[in-house]
Amino acid sequence: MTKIIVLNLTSDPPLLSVMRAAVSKVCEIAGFDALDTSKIILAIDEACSNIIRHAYKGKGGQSIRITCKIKPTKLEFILEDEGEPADVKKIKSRPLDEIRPGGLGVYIITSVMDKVIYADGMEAGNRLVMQKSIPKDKK
Amino acid sequence: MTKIIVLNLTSDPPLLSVMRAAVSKVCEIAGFDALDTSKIILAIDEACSNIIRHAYKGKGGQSIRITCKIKPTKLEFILEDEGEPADVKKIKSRPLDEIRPGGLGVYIITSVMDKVIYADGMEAGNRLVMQKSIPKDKK
Amino acid sequence: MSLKISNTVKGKTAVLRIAGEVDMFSSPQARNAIMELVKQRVPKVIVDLGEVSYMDSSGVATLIEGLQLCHKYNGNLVVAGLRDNVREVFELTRLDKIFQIFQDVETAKANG
Amino acid sequence: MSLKISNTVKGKTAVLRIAGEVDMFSSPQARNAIMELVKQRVPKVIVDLGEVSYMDSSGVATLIEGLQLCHKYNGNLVVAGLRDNVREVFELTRLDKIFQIFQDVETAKANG
Ligand SMILES: Nc1ncnc2c1ncn2[C@@H]1O[C@H](COP(=O)(O)OP(=O)(O)O)[C@@H](O)[C@H]1O
Ligand SMILES: Nc1ncnc2c1ncn2[C@@H]1O[C@H](COP(=O)(O)OP(=O)(O)O)[C@@H](O)[C@H]1O
Repeated sequence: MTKIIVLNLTSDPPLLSVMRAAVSKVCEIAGFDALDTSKIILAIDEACSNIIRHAYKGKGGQSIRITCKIKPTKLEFILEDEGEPADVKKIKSRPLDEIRPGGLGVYIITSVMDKVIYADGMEAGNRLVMQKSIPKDKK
Repeated sequence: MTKIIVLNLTSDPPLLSVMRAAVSKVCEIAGFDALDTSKIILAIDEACSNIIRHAYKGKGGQSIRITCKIKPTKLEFILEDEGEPADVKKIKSRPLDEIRPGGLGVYIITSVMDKVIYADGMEAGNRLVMQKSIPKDKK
Repeated sequence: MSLKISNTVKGKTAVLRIAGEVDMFSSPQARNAIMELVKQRVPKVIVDLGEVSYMDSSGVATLIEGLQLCHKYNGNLVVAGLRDNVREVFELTRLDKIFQIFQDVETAKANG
Repeated sequence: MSLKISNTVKGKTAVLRIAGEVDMFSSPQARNAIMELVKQRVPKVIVDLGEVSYMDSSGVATLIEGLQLCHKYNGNLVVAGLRDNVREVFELTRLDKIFQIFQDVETAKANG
């Protein structure tokens, strides 16, 4: 049976710590070990930071909705915002060997998660679906 | 400015740990110390357990919505479920000197929180509002 | 999350070690472990809560039940190693007056 | 939550201790502290991450910026005491090849 947890935050950076604490427990319940859990937390944090920075251009008080679905074989996160729809073609990481501050968030997200889908052609807002398979040897 | 965090769980006991982790960070952001934070977590946990046990009679997969409002002077929690509306007169703790297992949840909730209001006469579902003042000497 | 539970019975004393968060989900697990010792009529049950990071009223209810069953056969159930937040639950519900609470398992063994 | 930051400058070496979760909210605080040392052209900056329980790409970006500014005046910035999850961020982004990473501050002082 799928367990669903929805977290609705406003686009205020201090609240990201609430998201991380909740996602940490979600990963533990799903059966991920400490290292995978820390990587998943990082990926969701990068995605939320990008929503605040790019979709909302730093404006606070706007909605970020994080849906966590714990399924038997995978963990799925759906991030929804009401910011300006992104040009999905432009969401990409810098080449890793071009060392400069910034430009690592999307790389982290795609490295950590098994599947990353930015919804294209949204009329309003954005929707990002991320999936990660749950290791079979989970206790 | 009020910061709002909404957490929507299903009525499955393993998910209470996600709620506790999130509420812990909410309390920290509001400025409560470790002891007050642990008491507030306990109170919200007892209220959620009561929803699962009494409003949903142990049935899983039902909605529990926890709204946390961090205001400048107080922290407010609103718990909403879609279970059978309670007879609010019957929501009360046992006398503390009558030692027996159970019957302590409501006592804990009312001891910890400054204000506890169970909405009466709901057509459907239940709504519980709890408030706790934020200590003035917060850092 | 599930609790980690283990116990050692030596002479008249059993030490029951519980680790994890004791809540509505996990307390039945703690209850089973206590019931097993009570069935054997162990004279003194020391519940080591040193690794319990959280306990709610369902955990406390489990301990009250164990205590009352122990008393029926003139046994006793005591708790040891409580962290501050767990001790707070006992104080809040005035159960610090019902339970013997010890600093750690060694002190619990030496006393009562 | 805010970071706890302190530093000790001794001779050519500064040790910058950061404690807390370094994320989008708090990394500007870390950046200010690093910029202060860079402005003084401290030859060797050791960033002690032993008490950093979390770091995201904004924290890493701050360190890259510090490293590049240090290099401009022939100084260096190294990191020490990384916990597993923080080290993972460096590995994931291949920055373990750019930064000198030391077990602890003492080793960082002795080397490089
Ligand atoms: N949620 C988003 N909405 C709009 N654009 C985005 C979003 N996420 C990423 N982008 C785009 O992708 C680029 C790369 O993002 P990222 O790798 O996180 O680095 P950074 O945010 O530091 O630039 C960003 O500069 C931005 O143009
Ligand atoms: N959310 C709720 N919905 C309906 N009834 C409730 C609710 N919370 C508490 N009650 C009632 O109040 C009583 C006391 O609750 P509590 O102190 O938590 O003890 P317990 O749940 O162990 O009986 C319950 O037995 C129940 O009848």
